[in-house]
Amino acid sequence: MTAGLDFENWTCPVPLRDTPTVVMGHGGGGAMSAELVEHLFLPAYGPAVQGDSAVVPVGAERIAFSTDSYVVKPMFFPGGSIGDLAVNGTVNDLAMSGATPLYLSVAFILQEGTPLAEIGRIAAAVGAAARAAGVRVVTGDTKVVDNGSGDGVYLNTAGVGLVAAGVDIGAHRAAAGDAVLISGDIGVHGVAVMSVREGLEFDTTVVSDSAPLHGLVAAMLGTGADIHTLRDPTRGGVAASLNEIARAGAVGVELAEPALPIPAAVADACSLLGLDPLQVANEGKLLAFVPSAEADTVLAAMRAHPHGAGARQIGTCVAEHPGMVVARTALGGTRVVNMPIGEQLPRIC
Amino acid sequence: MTAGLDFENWTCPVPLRDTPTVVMGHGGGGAMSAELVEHLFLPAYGPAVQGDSAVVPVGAERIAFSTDSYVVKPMFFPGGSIGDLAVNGTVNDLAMSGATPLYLSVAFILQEGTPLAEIGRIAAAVGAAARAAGVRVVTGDTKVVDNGSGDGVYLNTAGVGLVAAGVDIGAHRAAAGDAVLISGDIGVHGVAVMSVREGLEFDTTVVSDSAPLHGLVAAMLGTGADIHTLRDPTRGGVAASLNEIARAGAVGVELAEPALPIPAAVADACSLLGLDPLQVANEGKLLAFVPSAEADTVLAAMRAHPHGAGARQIGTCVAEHPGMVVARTALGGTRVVNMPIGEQLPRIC
Amino acid sequence: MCLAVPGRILSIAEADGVPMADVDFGGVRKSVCLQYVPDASVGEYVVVHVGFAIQLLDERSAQETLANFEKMGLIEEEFGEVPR
Amino acid sequence: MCLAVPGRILSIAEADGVPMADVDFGGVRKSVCLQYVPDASVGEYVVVHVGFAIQLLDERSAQETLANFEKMGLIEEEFGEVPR
Amino acid sequence: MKYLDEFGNPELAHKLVDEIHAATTRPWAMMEVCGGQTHSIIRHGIDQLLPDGVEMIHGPGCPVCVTPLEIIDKALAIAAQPGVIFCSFGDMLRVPGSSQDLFAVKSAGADVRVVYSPLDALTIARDNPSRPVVFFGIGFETTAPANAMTVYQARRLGVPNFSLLVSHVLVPPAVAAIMESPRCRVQAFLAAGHVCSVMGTGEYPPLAAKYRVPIVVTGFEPLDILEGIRQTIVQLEAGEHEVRNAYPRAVRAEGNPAAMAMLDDVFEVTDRTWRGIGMIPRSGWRLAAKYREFDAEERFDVAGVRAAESPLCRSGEVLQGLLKPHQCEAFGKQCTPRSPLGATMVSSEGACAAYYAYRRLELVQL
Amino acid sequence: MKYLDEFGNPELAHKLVDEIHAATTRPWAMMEVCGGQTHSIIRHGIDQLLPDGVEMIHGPGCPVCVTPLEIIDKALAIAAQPGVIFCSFGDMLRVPGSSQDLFAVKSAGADVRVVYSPLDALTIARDNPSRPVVFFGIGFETTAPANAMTVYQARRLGVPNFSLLVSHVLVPPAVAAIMESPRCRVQAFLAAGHVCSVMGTGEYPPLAAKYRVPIVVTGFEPLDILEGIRQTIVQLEAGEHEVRNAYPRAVRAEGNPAAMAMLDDVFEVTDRTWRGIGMIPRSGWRLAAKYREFDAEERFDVAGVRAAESPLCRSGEVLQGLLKPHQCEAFGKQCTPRSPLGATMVSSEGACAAYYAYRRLELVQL
Ligand code: SF4
Ligand code: SF4
Ligand SMILES: [Mg+2]
Ligand SMILES: [Mg+2]
Ligand SMILES: [Mg+2]
Ligand SMILES: [Mg+2]
Ligand SMILES: [Mg+2]
Ligand SMILES: [Mg+2]
Ligand SMILES: [Mg+2]
Ligand SMILES: [Mg+2]
Ligand SMILES: [Mg+2]
Ligand SMILES: [Mg+2]
Repeated sequence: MTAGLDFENWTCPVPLRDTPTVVMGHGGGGAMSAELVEHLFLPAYGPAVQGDSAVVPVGAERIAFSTDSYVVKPMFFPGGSIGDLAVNGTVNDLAMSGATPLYLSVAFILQEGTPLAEIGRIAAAVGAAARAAGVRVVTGDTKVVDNGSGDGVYLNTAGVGLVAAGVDIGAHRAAAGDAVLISGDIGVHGVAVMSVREGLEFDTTVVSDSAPLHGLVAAMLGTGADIHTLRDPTRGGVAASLNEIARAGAVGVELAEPALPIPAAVADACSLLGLDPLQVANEGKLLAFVPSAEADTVLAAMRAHPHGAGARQIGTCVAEHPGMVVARTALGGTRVVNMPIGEQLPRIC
Repeated sequence: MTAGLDFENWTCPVPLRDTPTVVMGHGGGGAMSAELVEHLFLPAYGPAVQGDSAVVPVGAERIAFSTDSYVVKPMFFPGGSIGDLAVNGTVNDLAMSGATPLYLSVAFILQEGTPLAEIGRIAAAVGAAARAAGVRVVTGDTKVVDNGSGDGVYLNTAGVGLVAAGVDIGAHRAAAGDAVLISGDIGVHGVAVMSVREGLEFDTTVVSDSAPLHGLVAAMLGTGADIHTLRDPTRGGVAASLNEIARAGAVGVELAEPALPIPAAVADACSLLGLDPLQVANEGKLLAFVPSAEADTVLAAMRAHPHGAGARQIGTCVAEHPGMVVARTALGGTRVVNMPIGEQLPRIC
Repeated sequence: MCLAVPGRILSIAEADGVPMADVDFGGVRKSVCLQYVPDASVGEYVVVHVGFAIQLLDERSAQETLANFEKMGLIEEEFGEVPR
Repeated sequence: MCLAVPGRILSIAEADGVPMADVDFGGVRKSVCLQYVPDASVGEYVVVHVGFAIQLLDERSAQETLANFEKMGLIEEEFGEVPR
Repeated sequence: MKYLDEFGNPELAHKLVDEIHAATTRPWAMMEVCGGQTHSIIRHGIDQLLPDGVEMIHGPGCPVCVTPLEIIDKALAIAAQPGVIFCSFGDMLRVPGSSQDLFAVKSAGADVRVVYSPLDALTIARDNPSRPVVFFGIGFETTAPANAMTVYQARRLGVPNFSLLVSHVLVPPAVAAIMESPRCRVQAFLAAGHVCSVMGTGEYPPLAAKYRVPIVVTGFEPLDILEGIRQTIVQLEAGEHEVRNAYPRAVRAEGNPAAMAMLDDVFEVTDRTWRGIGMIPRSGWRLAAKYREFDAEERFDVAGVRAAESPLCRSGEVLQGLLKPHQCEAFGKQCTPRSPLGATMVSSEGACAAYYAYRRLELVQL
Repeated sequence: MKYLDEFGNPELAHKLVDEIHAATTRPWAMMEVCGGQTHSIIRHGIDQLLPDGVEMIHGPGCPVCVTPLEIIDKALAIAAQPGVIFCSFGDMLRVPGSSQDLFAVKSAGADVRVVYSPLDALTIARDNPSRPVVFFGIGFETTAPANAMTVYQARRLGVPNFSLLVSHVLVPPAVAAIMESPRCRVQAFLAAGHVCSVMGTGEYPPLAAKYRVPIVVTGFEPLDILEGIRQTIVQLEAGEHEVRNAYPRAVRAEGNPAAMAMLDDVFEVTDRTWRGIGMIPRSGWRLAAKYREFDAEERFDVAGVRAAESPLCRSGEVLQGLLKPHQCEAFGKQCTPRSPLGATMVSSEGACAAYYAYRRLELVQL
């Protein structure tokens, strides 16, 4: 009846065997999330495009198509809200395919008891972010679910963008010799959200970096450089994105730790909570893999754009240790930058 | 800062004033849902296409773009699962614009504690339904949320379809003189789900009618008839869809109650629970508004298709009482078929 | 008030010291408490409200009522007057 | 174990009979219990673990330690031997 | 459904309508007591088929409608308590109390569950022994046996966490109260068939005699209602005021003795306030002393809950047949099914809601 | 962060590394007791900079790692009870008990909350007076004052719904136990700086003397660790076995008298089982009689919970420095941070996890 899976004698694929039920880590954007996709969803759907957005033909055109759900709590945080994230997140996933984002769908799942005023604020944030990004919200949906985990809103956006002829960007194109660039500071969004998370509250000057990045991508493409790979390092942070690219591209990545642009406030928050800034989420940053020879040209274009002012090279793509990300520490040692496993937890001891 | 809404002195638009927080009725697909869209979402997003899917240009082509979230509990019910619904629902929303559905995104929001085996069954259902409908799942997302209202899965699909040149279908085209057609039995899906809903359980032979309808639509378009309006009467049932069309098209609708194809088992379940079959959800049926002169041609094409075997005319579109749906009862009286308000509740007394 | 519908008893079994029946309402079956119709037996019809049979349905009376309605027009046509 | 970081006391106030401080950790501020450093005053640094100051940070000692490290190379260069 | 669908036959209905027309020579005003009958009349457009001047007055026959505001407020207070599982029939969920309804309490986190039968609430109580489970036991004589049995079982099986919030009301005292009203226009009653399935017809002859009104026990399907009307008009035209049973397939003169015995054991008669009408002496049931430990009002501290009704709402007059719903100033304006002001707009069977739902076409065209 | 970042200065680090190389003439094996130091060593690649033959043995210094399986199982049992709010430091959530972890219990519906400080748990208890709130009080001497203060406040402020599941362990008895092991290879100790911030250094001279090992109180930043290593090697090379304080900015010889007084009031010494090591006499704290009413083990009926550890896991030997993590057969196979078999794979500071996380590159290239 369904694709050769035997539900009478269901056994999870090996990497999922550890836990027979969903735990928070499955949504952390790290190894557990990836394994769920690889071992459960992809076999069920059949051949599917990987990555954050798909580039597919529609008639005579090629479109990028992407979706993401947003379940962030709290829904409002320093520098933004779930509404901004939902727009910028999908705009960015489209941009990472080199597409010009055009249309968004917005689907709300509301928990009963949520004040309508909050939903109004979120909807207004969605509208404002869409206008700022120059995309149109053209379709939507609303559902209500029982009050359980308290009031709140889950938001899904899907987006459609147009991919210009000749543009070909993807993790498979990452190649040894590529320079690994980042558009700015690391870990900003994640620290901003953590600062208002129940049980961890702290004061910080850090505010979310949520921003639409397709303008920056257009500027980078405008240089004519052969950009191989783009990725916005959201959930799971730079560590997760680089590990994904290393695996998909069958390349090694070598980071220079002293080159990582980690703002003092992010570093301090991570020191206090025992977190690794490389695993902290970003919402307005991108990673780019470009041939070394073109790195300076691309970096110059990035720095000339408001969302790329802090752009710099943080590493290189190597033929050694394919699928693995290694950081050279300030002291001259090396360490493996692992794929995060699940949820990021404050480490106290 | 945001679109002229003043959040300091937030007051809900009048029709929402009744309740300052979300209640289940806001998700019922009736008047409360519609008012939330009209008074809260649309003002925030700016000019937006209404209806279940948007038809928009992408380069040289026109696409239909649609989204829906699925929160049905229980997730498995006689005749299907949330996975089938999520595929067929979006496929149908695209089809109701006259589009050929091509691609789907699938986003899971998992509640922690959900057995992975269940998610596997749902994913397999998604894959099977997509294959059956001839659409490809090309992108997806997974999030996990705290265990609150018990385990479960929320599913969002968005879809993209290609609209052929010359096709123009929409509620605004409904016109006096149109025949109102339905593709088959009313109320089947809703009764099937209700039969396994906690607190209401009953045995019934009714199974969900969930099915992809774009093949049926293609057959209807193939007649060359000028199809004005198509709608799949899901949440809120035939009553909600006809009221929406009557309002959007500024026409009246007159139903002939004895012509309504309500299966005995649906009628009996509704009698037992005190429900109106016209408000019960369908998942594999469509309503069509076509010029009376072409009704027989279209009906013949529908009946020749497996998903339209039970097609029949159930009413006509009139110039009187615009925005209102009226049924002529078997006894010869009339009654107004109202837009459902919120949740359908079993009536006991 | 008091939405009550007729259903046919398919089977009877005791649960927690109370007679419970599987009752067929055409397209629907539900479990119904027979505490108040202790003489009801399988095959008979009961009038059911919120899960309780509140009365045995008198089938003969039902048929008579319908037959009376059928006759009405006839008598009227034949005799041109309304019976009581 | 025992992730503890140095922070500077910005202000002190009593809550529930306990001295609590607003402590600045560079980019981060958090409320910290001063029960165990009763002599700490505003402007001083404390070593904080799970919301408690477990010790006053001795700034002079910190600077001396760093200064010793700085000197090390120099001494080595100058005298060619490792001091203890 | 057998023995249901046949009683909606349009051909037979037209025969009955013809009979009614033939029998009618003058205007008559009769009240259908039961909200289920009101629903059916409007749903099928039956009143549109009656002779001009034959008026159906919609009585206080929806228990959802007449449940007093104060009891609703008590229900809301109990449901809001942490840990409580509050079970109810579905249509009670949107009955407004003084400031909110059960939907709103649920949306704020309360565990409010719709059940089909009170026995389902007892099952929930047995499945959740550490949590108080309350069933909202409203209804007329038809529903009371189900609630009585549930309390009886709770005691017999030892389910100490179960309790009942009781607000039962009785039809005959309401009929008497209506007839006692100085402005009363009601000339005859269609008595509620399913109430009589339980209680029999014995309470009606004294009322028919005292107020000189024909009373016809009537069912709920179109043919049943038309036959009830027909028999009523025949009596009215003849100047009679008898009690007749037009619903013999479900009603026996003696009612249901087993149910009546249970009611006698579990309940005792009490004064009850009817929403929109006021206090009617000895018009309700409460738990008998023997079962008082299962009384949710005793178990939860809600004695202090007091409530007063909206001054705009004229549902009392509507319920008494003194006013048609659309004659109320608030009808369709401040008061709609979305945001009901009064009890009769609350239930889909309430007279005001039924008018709003099925007659809006006529009203806008007036 | 001031007084933190400076102690990571690469230039100064290289000076210290040079000093270490200059001072080293022979192989030495020293143990850093503290998991935080293990983390820092691997995180910064410090051991890669040391002279060949200078070996860092990772000690039993992660309280998450050494918390006995039985206590974890008790935590899981308590957290699973309806109504309980179970509060914990974040990294305890994925410590596996016999069959699951707190994440799994939470996913099954338990209310498990991550807090930054035990005082946050007390606040939660005061905000939820009708629910039992339990804090999982693990840790060494560094953490114990925080937990002690929380219980003290619970008693003082009257928060009867708060309780503490206590599993405190003490460093000096563990050092002694390691040295008593017949296969012990440890020649020196870096003592845990923050433990000494609380307890001072007074307990170490007898140990240094008895086992003839240098003990250097060491901080956590790269320079601190290198300085600790340097001072240790200098002593080893000189044949000395003194206690030295290489972390004077945070450690005073007398420790923290206010904290020690509170510990004395709230806790009393008890035998404790260390996960992967076994029972060490008088190596832990439990609540003193005066505070026993706040003991979660007393309040919840978990006395019957018993647990045995995985036979595959050799974390005992790892913790004692008898085995490197990757020498364990299960390392990276049956046992990974995703699905840890033993305590040392659980915490990101556990020796096995630290090896897995930061050294996988070298290992795959071996
Ligand atoms: S319309 Fe509303 S306000 Fe008026 S009588 Fe009816 S329920 Fe009351
Ligand atoms: S690798 Fe795993 S099994 Fe082996 S000693 Fe370490 S924790 Fe135990
Ligand atoms: Mg995406
Ligand atoms: Mg994304
Ligand atoms: Mg992305
Ligand atoms: Mg929708
Ligand atoms: Mg490659
Ligand atoms: Mg849609
Ligand atoms: Mg839809
Ligand atoms: Mg649709
Ligand atoms: Mg995603
Ligand atoms: Mg029109």
